[in-house]
Amino acid sequence: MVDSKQQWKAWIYLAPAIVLLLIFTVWPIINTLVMAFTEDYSSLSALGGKEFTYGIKNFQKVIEYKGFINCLKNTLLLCVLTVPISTILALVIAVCLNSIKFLQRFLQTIFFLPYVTNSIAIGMVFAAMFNIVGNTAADVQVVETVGIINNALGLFGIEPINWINAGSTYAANIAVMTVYIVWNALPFKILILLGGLQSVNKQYYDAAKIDSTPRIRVFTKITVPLLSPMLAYVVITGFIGGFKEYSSIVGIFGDKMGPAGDYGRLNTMVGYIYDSIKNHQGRASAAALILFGIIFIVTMINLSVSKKKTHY
Amino acid sequence: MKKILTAVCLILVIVLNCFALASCGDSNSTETKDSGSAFVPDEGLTYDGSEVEITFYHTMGANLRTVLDKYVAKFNEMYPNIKIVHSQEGGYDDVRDKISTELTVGNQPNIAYCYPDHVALYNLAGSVVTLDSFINSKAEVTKADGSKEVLGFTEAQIADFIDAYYNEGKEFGDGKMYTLPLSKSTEVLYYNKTFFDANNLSVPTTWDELETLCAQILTIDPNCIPLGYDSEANWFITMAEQLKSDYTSAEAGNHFLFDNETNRNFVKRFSEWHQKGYVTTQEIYGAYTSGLFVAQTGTKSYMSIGSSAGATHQRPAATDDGSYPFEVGIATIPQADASNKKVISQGPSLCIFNNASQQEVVASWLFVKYLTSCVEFQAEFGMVSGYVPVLESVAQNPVYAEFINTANGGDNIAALSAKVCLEQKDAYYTSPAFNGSSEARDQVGALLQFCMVEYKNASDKDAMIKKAFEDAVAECEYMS
Amino acid sequence: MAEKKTSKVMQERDMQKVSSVQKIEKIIVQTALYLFLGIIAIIVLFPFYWMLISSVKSLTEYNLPVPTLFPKQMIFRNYIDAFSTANLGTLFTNTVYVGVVSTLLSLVITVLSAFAFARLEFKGKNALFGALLATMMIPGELFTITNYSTVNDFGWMNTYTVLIVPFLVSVFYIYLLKQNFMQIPNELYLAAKVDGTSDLKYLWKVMIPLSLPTLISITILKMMGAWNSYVWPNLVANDDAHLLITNGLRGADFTVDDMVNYPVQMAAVAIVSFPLFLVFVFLRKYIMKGVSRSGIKG
Amino acid sequence: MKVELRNLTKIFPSRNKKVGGEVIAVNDFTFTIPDGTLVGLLGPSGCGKSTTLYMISGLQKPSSGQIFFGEEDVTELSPENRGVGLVFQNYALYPHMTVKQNIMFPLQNLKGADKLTKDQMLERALEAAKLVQIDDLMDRKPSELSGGQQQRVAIARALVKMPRVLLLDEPLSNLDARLRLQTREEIRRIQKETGITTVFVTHDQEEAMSISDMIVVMKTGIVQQVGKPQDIYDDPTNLFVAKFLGTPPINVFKGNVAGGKLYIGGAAVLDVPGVSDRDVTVGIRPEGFNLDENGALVCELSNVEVMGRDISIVSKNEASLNPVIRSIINSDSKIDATAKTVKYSLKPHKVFIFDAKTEERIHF
Repeated sequence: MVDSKQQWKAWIYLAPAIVLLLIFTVWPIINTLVMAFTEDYSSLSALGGKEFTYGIKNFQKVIEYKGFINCLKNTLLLCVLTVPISTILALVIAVCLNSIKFLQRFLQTIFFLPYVTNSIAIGMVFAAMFNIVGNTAADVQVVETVGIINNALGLFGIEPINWINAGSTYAANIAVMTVYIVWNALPFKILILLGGLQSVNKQYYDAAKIDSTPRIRVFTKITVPLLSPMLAYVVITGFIGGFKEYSSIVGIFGDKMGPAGDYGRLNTMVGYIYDSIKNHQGRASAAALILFGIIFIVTMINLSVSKKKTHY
Repeated sequence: MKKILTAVCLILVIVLNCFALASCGDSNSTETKDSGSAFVPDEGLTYDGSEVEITFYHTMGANLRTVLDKYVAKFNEMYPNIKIVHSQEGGYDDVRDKISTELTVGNQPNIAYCYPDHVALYNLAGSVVTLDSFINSKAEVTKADGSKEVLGFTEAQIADFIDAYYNEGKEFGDGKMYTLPLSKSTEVLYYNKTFFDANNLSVPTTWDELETLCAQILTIDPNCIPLGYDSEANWFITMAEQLKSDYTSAEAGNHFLFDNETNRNFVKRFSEWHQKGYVTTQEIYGAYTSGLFVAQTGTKSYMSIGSSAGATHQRPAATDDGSYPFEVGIATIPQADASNKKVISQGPSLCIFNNASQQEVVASWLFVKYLTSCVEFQAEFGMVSGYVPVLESVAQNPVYAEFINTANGGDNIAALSAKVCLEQKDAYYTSPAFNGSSEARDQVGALLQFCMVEYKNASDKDAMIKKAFEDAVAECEYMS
Repeated sequence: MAEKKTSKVMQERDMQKVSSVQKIEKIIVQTALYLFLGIIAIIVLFPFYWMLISSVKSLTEYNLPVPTLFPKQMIFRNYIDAFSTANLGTLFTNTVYVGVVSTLLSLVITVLSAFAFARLEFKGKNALFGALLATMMIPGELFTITNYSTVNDFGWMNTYTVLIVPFLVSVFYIYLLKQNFMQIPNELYLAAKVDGTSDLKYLWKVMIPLSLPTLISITILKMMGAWNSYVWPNLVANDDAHLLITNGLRGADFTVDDMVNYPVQMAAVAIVSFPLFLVFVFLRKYIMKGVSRSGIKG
Repeated sequence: MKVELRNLTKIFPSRNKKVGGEVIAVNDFTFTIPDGTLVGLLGPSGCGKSTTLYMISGLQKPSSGQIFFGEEDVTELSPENRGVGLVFQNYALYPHMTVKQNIMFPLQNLKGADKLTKDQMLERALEAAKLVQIDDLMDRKPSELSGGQQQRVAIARALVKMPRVLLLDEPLSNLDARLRLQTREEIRRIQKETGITTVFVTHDQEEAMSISDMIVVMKTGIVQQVGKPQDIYDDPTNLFVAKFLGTPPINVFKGNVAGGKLYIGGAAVLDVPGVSDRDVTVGIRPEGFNLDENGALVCELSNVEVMGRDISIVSKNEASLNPVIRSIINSDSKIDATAKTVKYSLKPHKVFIFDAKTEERIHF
C-alpha cells in the first residue's frame, strides 16, 4: 500500500499540523533542552550580557535541593492517592448513573458542572469549607469556627480536625488535597466512563441477568473488563495530569504551597518549576526534563500493564 | 511502547542537532557588556517636543485610574505630544512577571509601578534607567505654551520628598537612583478606642508595654486574642530595624545576614506570645485579622497592626443609624526604643525602562517627575487611595489639610490613618534591594510564622529556632 | 441430560417468596442508588452554591470569620459591578470571534491530520504519531517563554493571530479523531477508491458525517478553551481591542483599598461560567456521543 | 418443562412521544408449549415474536397475562430466578473471556446448595462444550472464533446451567448460508439430546419448518396459527400464513366463486362445492399445478428452469397478484420451452381460497 503517491499526499495532509507544531511545540522543547544544559541560565541575566557555560550543573542543583525530594514525594503521593480513588469513584458513579432512569440527565449535568467552572473560585470555596478560624497552634486556644466540614463531622461525634491551618498535620493536608483533586477530576472521568458504559451492548447485561449473576459480579466480571480501554485511558491521563499537579494546591493553600507555619510543605514538581521559571530558567528546564522523564517512565509502565490487563 | 521509544529517539536526534546549532548561535551573539549594569541616559539629553507614546503599567483600581486620567490631561496641556497609555495589569506580582517576560524580547513598557526587589530583578538585564542624570540635569524643556522648565528637580523639589521615601530609590548597593516614590503606606496600630477608654487602658508605645497590655486584656476578656498582626514579614524586618540588628545587605555575595542572636531572641519572644494567646497573624488565624478586629460577636481582638492604606477595613460595619459600634484609634506601632521610632515604608514607586528611543526615555522621565512632584496630584491620589503622599508640602495643600482636619475614628478613618502616617514621617526606613531581597522577605516571614506555630510541639525550642534560621538562609541562597 | 437435575435445582425454591424478596431488594437498591447519587450531587453542588451566595454577599460579610450559609443581604449590584468594570460587549465579541475562527481552523487541521494518520500509509507514521503523543507529557508552562519570543519575532503582538494560531494544533484532538476514524470500516474507503472518489471528497462526504459527534465534542472543548484561556492572552494581547472575556473580567478592578473584592470576583466567575454551562446542557447529548464513539482504546 | 402462556399481552408506549399512544407488541397470546418440544416463533420483523421470547425469559414484563413453567406462575419472577437459558441474536459472548470462562460464567453464579466446586464446574463446562462440539476451542477468545463457533459457545453457555427452558433469539441470522443449514441441524440434535423445552425466534420460515416440532406464526402481535410445520403448510388459516410459508412462495390470484365453481380470469379452474358466490383470493402452491393440454388456467410462458428432479416454470397471468407465477412440475412431464403459453390444471388440495376482504380461509 505504501506507494510514493500516498507518501507525499500524507505529508501534505499533515503539513499544517506539523508546521505549527514545529514552531510552537518542538522549538520550545529544543529551547528547553538548551536552557537545561546552560548552567545557571537566567533569561534576564542573559539579556544583561552574562555569559554561561554548558554542562549538567542545573540538574545537579535541582537534585541537590532539599525541597526537591519533598516536591517529588508530594507529587508521587498525590498521584498514587488521587488516581485510583477518583477512577474508582467515577466508575461507581458512572455505573450508578447508568442504572437509573429518572433524573439521569439532570444528575449527569450536575456531575459535569465542575468541568465548566473556574478552578480558582472552587479552590477558594474548598479552602473556606475546611478552614478553621482560630489560633489553633497556640497553647491558649481561641477557636472562632471549625469550618463546615468539621461541623458536619461533628454530627457523627468526630472531634474537629485541623485540616489546612497553622499546626495541621501533613496527613490532614494530603487528605484535603486528595478530596479536592478527586472532586476536580471526577467530571471528566465520569463523562468518559459513562460514555463508555452507554456504548456497551446491553445484551451482555441481559445475558448476565439470565445467568443469575449477582450485581457485584456483573460489575467486576463484565462492566470493568468491558470498560477496561476507557479505564486505561482515564488512569494514564490521570497519572500524566497528576504529575503536573500544581494549580489545585494553589487553590487550597495559595501560592505558598503549604499551611501557615510550613510554607512549601505541599510543593510539587510543577510548583518547583514555577518557582524557578521567573529567574532560573535553566533550573526550571532541568526540572521539567526530569519531570518529563518520570512521566515517560510511568506512562510506559502504565501502558505495558494496561496492555496485559485491557481486553480486546 | 516500541512506537513511542522510536519517537523519543527521533526527537533526541533532532534536538541534539539543533542543540549544537543553538549553542553556536548563543556564543556568537554574546555582547561585550557588563552583566547587569544599569542603563545611564546620555548627558545633556532633553525632550525635543517630538511625538512619543509612553506606556505605563500599574495596579490602580477604577477610581484611581480616574484620578490618573485627570492629571494625564493636565500633563498633556504642557506636553501635548507625549501620549500616555496606561493599563492596569493585576497585582504587583503580575506587573513584575509580565515585564520580566517582556524584557526578554524588548517589549517592556516605559514606566511601571515597582517595588525595590522588582527593580533588582529588571536590573539583571540592565533595563532600568538610572535617574541621577535626569534629577541633576539643568537642561531646559519647552512646554506647549512656550514657557520652559528645567528637566531635573530643583533643590526645593528634592527637599520636599519625605527623606525615607526618596532614599528608597538608592537602596541598590551602588548608590545610584533607580526609582521615585509615587505613594506610600506603612503599618499602624489600630485599637478599639471605646474598649481602651472603658477599661482605662493606655495605648502601648513599646513591645514591653504591649506584652503587659495583652496579659491585662486577657483578664478582661479571656475569649479574645488581644493583637492581630497582618504580616509576619513586616514584623520581622521592622523588629530587626528597631533592634538595629542585621537583616540583609545589598553587598553581592553577602546578602543574607538575618541569622543572628538578636533576631532569634525576638522570634522566640513572639512565639511565646503566640502560645500564650497574646497575638495571632492573618495566616495563622485563618481569616483576616481586620475581620477579627471589627467582629461584634465571637472572638475579638482589640488591637490590629496592618497597612495604613486599609484603614476602612479596620472599621466595624456601621449600624442602621449610621453610627459605629466602637471608635477606632490609630497609633504608631510599638517600638523597641520609643525615642528612636522605626516603621516600615511600603507602597509603589515608579521606574523607567530603557528604550531604543531616547526621546521616549526622557518623556517618561517628564511624566514620572510630574506625578511625583505635583502636589495636587499627590493630594488627590492620597485621598482616593488611602495611601500617603510622598511630598511634605502636600500637608499644606488646602484640600488635603481639610481632609486631615476631619480625621476621626469613624467615617473619616482614612484621614485619621493618613494623619498618623504624616506624624511619624521621620520614622520610616527601607531595606536594601537586590536580586533576592523579596525571597529574603518571604523567608523571614515564613520563618517567624513557622516558629510561632511549631513552638508548641518543639522539644528543644532554641534548636528548633536555630534550625529554622539556618534553613531560611539556605533557601534564600538557593533561590537567589 | 439435565432435566432431572434442573428440576431439583429450580423447584426447591419457594418462588413466591423469591418474588417478594426480589421486589424489596429492588426498592432498596434503587433507594441506595439515588441516595448515593444525591449525596454526591450535593457535594458536587455545594461549591457552586457557595460561589453563588458569595457573589451576592457584601465584602464585609464575605470576610466574616464564621461564613454565613445564606447571605444576610443580597447585593446583586456585585453582578452589575462585575459587568460594568469591564467592557462586556467587546469582550464577548472578541471571545466569540477568536473562539469561532480558531475552532474552524483547528477542526480543519485536526481532520486532515487525523485522516492521514488513520487512513494513509507513509514512512515513519507510527514514530511520528508516538512523538506527537510524547509531547503531551511535557509540562506546557515551559513553552510560554519561547513562544512568547517567537510570536514577538513574527510581529504578532496584540493581534487576533496571536490568540488563534499558536494553539491550533491539539495532539489530543488529533488522537481523539484518529481513533474515531479508525472505527469507520476500511471497506468504505476502498469502495470510494474503486468509485474514483477523491480522498478529500471521501473525507467530506463519509468520514466527517460519520464522526460528527466527535467533531462537535472537539468544537465544544475548543470553545471552552477560548472562553477560559487566561495566561497566554494576558501576555500577548492585552490591549482593549483584543481583550478576551476571562482576561477582561479577571483583570478588571476587583480591588477595593488593597483588598480583593471577592464577592464581585465570584460574580464575574459566575458570569463567565454560565454560557459554558448552557452549552453543556444543550449539547450534552453530542458530548456524550462524541466521547463514547471515539472509543478510546489504549 | 411445559411452558404455558395465558392471555399474554405486551403494550409499549409509542416511540414517537409527540403523537403519544401506544403500540401493542403482543396481543392476548395463549399457548402451551409441551414439555421437551422445539417451538419456533415465526413472523416478519415487528410481529412481536422477540418480545414474546423476552417475556418468557423475564427480561421484559408482560402488561397483562401470565406465564407458567409447569404449574408454577413465573410471571412476576425476575429472569435470574427463572432458570432459563437465552442465546442472543449476536450471541453476547463476553469478549474479554475465553470460551471456557464464558461457558463457566453462569455456573459461578450458583449459590447455596447449588454451588459447585471448581472441578465440577470445569467438568460441566466441558460436557456442554462437547455437546456443541467446541471442546477443542476452550482457550480461545470469542474474537478468534468463526460465527458458527461463536454460536455454539453461546448455546453451550445457555445450556451449561441446565435451564428449564432454552430460548434462542434469531439463532441463525448471523451465519452464512452453508453454516445455517449445518447449525440448524445441530440445534435440533442438541435439543433432542438434552430434551430441554426450547423456544426459538426466526423470521425465516424455512428454518422454522425444518427443525420445529411446533410453529407459532405471528403478525403484528397477533398469533395467526399454531401447529406442526406440515399442518400449517398444508392447511393455512389465512392468506398471510399461506403466503409466509413455503419456498418458492405460494402463487396468488384474484378470483371469484360463482355457482360452486372457482374462476380465475374468467376461466373456471376448480369445483368448489358449498362455497357461496363471492370475490376471493386464490392461493396455489407451486406444486399444485399439473401440465395439462386441457387445463383451464392458461398462462403466458416466460421461462423454464430445470432443477434436476423438478422443473420450475415461470409464467404470467393477468389475474395473478404476483408479478410471475412459479410452478414446480415433476421433470417427467414434457414441456415445450419455446411455446407461447402454458396450460395448467390444479390439484385441489394445493389450492386455498380466501375471502377477498377478510383474507380468511374458505374451506371447500
